[in-house]
Amino acid sequence: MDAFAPAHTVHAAAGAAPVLQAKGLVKRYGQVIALDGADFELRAGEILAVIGDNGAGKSSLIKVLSGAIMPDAGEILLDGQRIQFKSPIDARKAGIETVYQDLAVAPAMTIAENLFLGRELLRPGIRGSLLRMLDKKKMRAASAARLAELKVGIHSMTQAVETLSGGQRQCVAVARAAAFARHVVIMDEPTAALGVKEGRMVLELICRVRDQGLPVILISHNMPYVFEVADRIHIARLGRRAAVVQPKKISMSDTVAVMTGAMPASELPPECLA
Amino acid sequence: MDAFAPAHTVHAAAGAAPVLQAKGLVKRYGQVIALDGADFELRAGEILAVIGDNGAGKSSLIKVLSGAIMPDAGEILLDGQRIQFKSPIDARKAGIETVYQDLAVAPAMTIAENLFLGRELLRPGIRGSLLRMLDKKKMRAASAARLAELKVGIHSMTQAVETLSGGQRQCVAVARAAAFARHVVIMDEPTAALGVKEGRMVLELICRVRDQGLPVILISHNMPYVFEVADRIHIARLGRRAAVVQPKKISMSDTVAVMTGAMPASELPPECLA
Amino acid sequence: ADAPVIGLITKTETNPFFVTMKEGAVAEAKKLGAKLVATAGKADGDNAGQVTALENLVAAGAKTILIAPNNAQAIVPAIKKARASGVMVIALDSPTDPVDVVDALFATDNYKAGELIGQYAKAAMAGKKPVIAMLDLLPGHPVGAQRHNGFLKGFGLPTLEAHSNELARPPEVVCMADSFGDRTKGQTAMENCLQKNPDINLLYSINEPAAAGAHKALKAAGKEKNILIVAVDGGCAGIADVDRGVIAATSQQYPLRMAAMGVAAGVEYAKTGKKASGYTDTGVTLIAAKPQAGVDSQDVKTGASLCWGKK
Amino acid sequence: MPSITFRRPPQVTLATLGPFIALILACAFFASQSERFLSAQNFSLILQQVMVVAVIAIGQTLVILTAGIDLSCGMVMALGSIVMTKMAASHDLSAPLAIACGIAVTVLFGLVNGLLVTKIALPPFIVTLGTMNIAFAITQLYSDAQTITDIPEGMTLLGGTFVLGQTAIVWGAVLMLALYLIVWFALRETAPGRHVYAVGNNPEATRLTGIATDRVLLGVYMLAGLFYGIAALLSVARTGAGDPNAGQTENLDAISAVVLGGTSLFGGRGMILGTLVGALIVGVFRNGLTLMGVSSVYQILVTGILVILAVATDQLSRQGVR
Amino acid sequence: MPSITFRRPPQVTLATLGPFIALILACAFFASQSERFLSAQNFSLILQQVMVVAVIAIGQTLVILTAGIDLSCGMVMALGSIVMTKMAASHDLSAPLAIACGIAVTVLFGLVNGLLVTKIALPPFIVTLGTMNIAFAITQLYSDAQTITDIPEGMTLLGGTFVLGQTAIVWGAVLMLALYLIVWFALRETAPGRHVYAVGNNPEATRLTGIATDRVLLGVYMLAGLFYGIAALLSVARTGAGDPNAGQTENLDAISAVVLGGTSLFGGRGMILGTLVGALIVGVFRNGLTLMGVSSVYQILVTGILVILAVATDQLSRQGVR
Ligand SMILES: Nc1ncnc2c1ncn2[C@@H]1O[C@H](COP(=O)(O)OP(=O)(O)OP(=O)(O)O)[C@@H](O)[C@H]1O
Ligand SMILES: Nc1ncnc2c1ncn2[C@@H]1O[C@H](COP(=O)(O)OP(=O)(O)OP(=O)(O)O)[C@@H](O)[C@H]1O
Ligand SMILES: [Mg+2]
Ligand SMILES: [Mg+2]
Repeated sequence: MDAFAPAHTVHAAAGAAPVLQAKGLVKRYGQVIALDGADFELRAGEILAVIGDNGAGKSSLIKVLSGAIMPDAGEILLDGQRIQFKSPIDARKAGIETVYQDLAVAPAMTIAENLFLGRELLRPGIRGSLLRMLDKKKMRAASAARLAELKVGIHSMTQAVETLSGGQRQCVAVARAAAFARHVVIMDEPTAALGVKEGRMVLELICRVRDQGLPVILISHNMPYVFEVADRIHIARLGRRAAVVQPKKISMSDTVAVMTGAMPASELPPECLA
Repeated sequence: MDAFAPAHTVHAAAGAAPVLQAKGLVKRYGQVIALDGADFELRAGEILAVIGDNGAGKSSLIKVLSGAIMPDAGEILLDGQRIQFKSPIDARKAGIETVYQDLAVAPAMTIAENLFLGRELLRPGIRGSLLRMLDKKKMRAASAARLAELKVGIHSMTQAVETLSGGQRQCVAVARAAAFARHVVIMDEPTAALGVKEGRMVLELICRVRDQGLPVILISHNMPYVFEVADRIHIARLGRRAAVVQPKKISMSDTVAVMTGAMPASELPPECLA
Repeated sequence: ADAPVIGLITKTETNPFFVTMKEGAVAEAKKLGAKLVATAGKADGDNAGQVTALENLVAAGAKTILIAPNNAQAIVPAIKKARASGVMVIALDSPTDPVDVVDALFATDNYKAGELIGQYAKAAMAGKKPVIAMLDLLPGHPVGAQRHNGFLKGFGLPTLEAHSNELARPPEVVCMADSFGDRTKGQTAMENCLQKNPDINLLYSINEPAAAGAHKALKAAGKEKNILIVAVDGGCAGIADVDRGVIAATSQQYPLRMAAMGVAAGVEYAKTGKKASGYTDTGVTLIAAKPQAGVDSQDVKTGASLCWGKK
Repeated sequence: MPSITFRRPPQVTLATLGPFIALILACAFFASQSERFLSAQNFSLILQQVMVVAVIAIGQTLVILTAGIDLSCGMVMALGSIVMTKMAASHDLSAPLAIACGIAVTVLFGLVNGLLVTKIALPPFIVTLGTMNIAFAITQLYSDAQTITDIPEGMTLLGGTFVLGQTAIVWGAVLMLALYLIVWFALRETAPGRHVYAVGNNPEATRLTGIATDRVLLGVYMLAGLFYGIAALLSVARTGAGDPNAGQTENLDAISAVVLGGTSLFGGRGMILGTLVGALIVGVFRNGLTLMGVSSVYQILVTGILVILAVATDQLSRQGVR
Repeated sequence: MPSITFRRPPQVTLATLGPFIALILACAFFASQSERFLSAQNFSLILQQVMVVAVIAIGQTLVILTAGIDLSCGMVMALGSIVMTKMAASHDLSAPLAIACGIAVTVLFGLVNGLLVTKIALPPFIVTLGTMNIAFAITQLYSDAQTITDIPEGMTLLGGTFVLGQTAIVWGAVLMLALYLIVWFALRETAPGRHVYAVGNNPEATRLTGIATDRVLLGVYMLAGLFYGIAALLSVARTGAGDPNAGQTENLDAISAVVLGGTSLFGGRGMILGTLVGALIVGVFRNGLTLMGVSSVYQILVTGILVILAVATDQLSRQGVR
């Protein structure tokens, strides 16, 4: 199955192993089982949407994939190699960038600082290498450029993130992830708080990222958006993967039916599955 | 204009003053002008949607209406009476309940506690009136019932809110507002983090609230939802009210065009306006 | 039989005076075959901590408890309770109020210690108009008040009685500040006093560390020559300062002697059941490098050989 | 929906038990080291020794639960004890009246703290740093720095004992335990109690739900003042005197008891009974080490190590369970 | 979009100026009360008096910015000064070597604090409560509670003065000011500096952005230890002695300076220069009140009132501006 990346993802590395794969992930919180043996597979150059009811374990799944939490069981493979992320640092080092649902920003710090947190641009020469001095001007300019791409009307990059509106904050988090990813981009509901215009910009951004060859994991409750951009859809249910479907070959209502449990995945016609 | 409440809002009090009205609201944060002379009008028994780009001042507007922040200028009228909310307590006392965009929950406290925060159910008799003893069992049962209405699968009401998924948290906030409103319900993006099923439940809930005679202010970026349930649509732009339109008589694309500034409100045909 | 347990409760953990007292007690206990458990208040003036220590020592089986009371009056009920359970309690360093709630008292007369240096200062000033700075202990501390008021009495200025806890302040005293008996705080206090009145020519210090700190301040201001410094304590470091001319005179007291006497009494009680009784003034001696006519004093050599009661 | 019904997440139970386990471990250790340690009478003694700090720590817990801190607690307690003893000794007031005066003063200080924190929105640390100094100075001035010993019988009743089995127990310790039970009940089972947690947990959200957060804070600081007043009475009853030098180390002691008991300095999370355990841990260390014959410098050293060890064991065991 | 370009929201500027205004007000008050107050020499004196606490407060600020607290600062400083003086006096080490030993010990304590906070995730309050006691006990034991006065020249160089205009200025005060400038620069202009703020502001988010928060914390505690070591050297240079009694009030003093300077105890918000101002406020009060001839109990009273007033004026003026 892996050999056949969807035809329209031009950058799919033919026949290669999945970029990111997980098998039998389990995560318990006390008696709550957030992940109950979940499988996962992301192929090269695709946009993989992950959908599911509230509490289906989507955020838990991507937190495991991005090293934010450690699973109780299960294994993860990156480019076919077994890996173990002990912390988000490991995932970053592997080139995986994530927009978390609760945004993970430092509220008292400025937009530019948040964008470059942990990856600050330093001054050239010894001032940068030895003193680790920040190139604040360059970071401000780069931040402004990134946010302009998303058409979000924030003009001052020295504004504290806590003074931004809900949607503006989300744009900061999205811009950060898109700017730094080298291997995989994970976005947990990146458009949830966004307006129509800003939401479309994020969708365009996601497509642009994919077209540059990076695979994207997109978690969203917005079915029209999902069906518009996803190459494949991973349906999460009760802490497991219920099915992976082809948006081109399945209707939105069938997908929702599987997602909510109204229809068992086994009743789907096999050609819908991916 | 007030005399003509939309025909399909059966409970609209004919000819009465608007339930909640605001004129020329101004709110500045440092040099950022969040509200720049915004007007507002909510009629009896209607669902009024408020839409606008990110940062258009929607949250600021409803924060002023719910007493969470004090405007720098402008006046608010409730049932035609000039009022001044000095704190959210005043608004609550007037029967106005709000779901804030950032949810306003106490993360370490349980679901039941959050639902009833500030309005706890007390034991009958002297234990309640004098000792202010909580009727925890009753609160748990009532909370479970409220959340069941939203079809959200949380079973334990003694779980801390911080352990809930993003959507589950939002359900708690929505359930709280709907349960206690007596005059006006304000919801700032109540469905943003919700799944398809849960989102629909909240829409149903909003309609049910309206059908009970309470007017609802719904802020949302989800245009299909807005067009499905709203009686009128308030378009916010650059800190002002750009227009109020009739969803039955205007297309979604025209609405979005006005909202994003692609089309000036003055170009709208007059019959679209409400 | 088990070695008799003797408890020692000093005022604080850090004051060199009480540390010396503790060392003296430990040495004596070792010599006499007793087990010494030393505890202390948490800070100068901490009564509650001493009450707790007293109770715990009784619970630990101490038959004799030596205590340097932080609060002469507030400690009384706890001492009464301890004695009621058959423990001999001896006050060291300063008396309880009333005096006779303890079996015996081995102590310095702090008022007299102040008086001695007051008399010495009066003679040494030789009629010069005094401009006095006083570095006291801390607000509300009886030892601080007794030395302060005693000094003024010795100097012949209006003052208060020995039992008073207030500090007299005649006009000749141009600056009064708290040093907490601490070197650094003494230095800061003196700096500020000099800023207030640069003509200070007589300094009374609650103890020698504070005096040493004050001397540092004076030296920095280039004023150490024109001033007479007197203090109380007589520790070995203090006597060395007298020798160096930093301090003109000090009233020496004898914590080691107090401790040794206390431990010996405890061992005696354990062996024979005979309790010590009454007040033993362990004495104060004025130590000065330059003796003044009409004031009895010992020289530095004697002082060094006796410092804090070293044998 | 991957969630199973349960009453209480297990983490909470463990967080609550943590300090208690540390206390049990400490007791077991001392019992093995000294045969005098494990007796009813010795425990009664420890209770009696910690009762003043423990009652102060109730007030401190309330303040810390609201994400505040109260540095003035010890000095306000000292002032209260001076006022009540001096009212009786110098102004010949009857014991109950004098006690009421003392407690009124401590509550007044709580009111002042509360007003400054709520109305002017000053940081609690600064406010109580200021009132700590003010209370200390007033104590010294009002008492002339003299200990007040001439106090009526009625004021030391709580220092009296009754015998249970063969153990003499101080009434004050019983009062202290009773106060803990009352506050435990109030925090857990009443609406105002839950509001204290809510204010500390998310003040803005609490304000938005329509709770008068200022009134809750004001109430907490005044209640804290009340507890300091009761602690003042206990301290008078225990020492039989009004001591102007009391209270100097009690603020750190009380805050330590609260934190050792598992309450977060960031507010909104914690258990009042943990504070009692925290206060007891300190008392048990001091008592046990003295019984072992450890001298006080070493006691301080060992206490430092044990405090860290106790909390670390708790923490590590919790991580293990996870 | 209703937003206008601006460099820095005005609130920040005011929050930073606040403590400074309070300091100016205090100075104006004392200048009006005593003609001796307003002289270059007096200010040099005040600088010199606050330099030890001010350097300790640098370390404390770093720790508090990460939402921690360090109760051990004063005792660790005292231990450092004892180690360096004793190394020189008893073991005949040369001054630089002895100083290095002292600083090594304080950094070691910082390392221990940091490891306990990061690896076992203990609350900083508990950890440093423990190490405070440990450092105190070691100081007493190692020094036999004796002041060490027999120290080499080279160790007190920073206590020497140079003359500027007609004012004698202590080298140590210059070092202190230099340290503030360096830390101010580092916190503001370098990547590690911003990470300190980020860790205090939202530790979880900072961890998720891939910053090794544990390493940042460890670095901060060790750096704090370094500053305590430098403070130890300054204290030796100032008093000319190694004093085992030092450091007992420095933790409250240093934390007060930090909070007075406008840094939040909840971490992530604050300015290092505010801390310097906070330390100066305390020094100015003590100096000014002594110059006015206010006796010590009244000094404490007035300090209490002024601390509240200073911060309240600042706060009220800021509310007015809004
Ligand atoms: N820290 C935690 N402690 C306890 N339970 C948790 C915790 N985090 C998540 N859970 C539980 O695990 C389950 C899955 O949560 P998760 O956040 O992965 O859901 P989700 O699919 O992302 O939902 P949503 O669409 O609402 O964001 C939920 O029932 C949630 O309550
Ligand atoms: N506390 C604050 N301090 C400074 N600026 C603020 C503050 N709150 C809001 N703003 C600014 O005011 C403007 C309006 O914000 P508001 O939250 O009302 O927008 P919104 O319409 O709700 O946007 P969204 O759809 O993204 O939630 C934004 O530019 C925002 O940055
Ligand atoms: Mg989620
Ligand atoms: Mg908003």
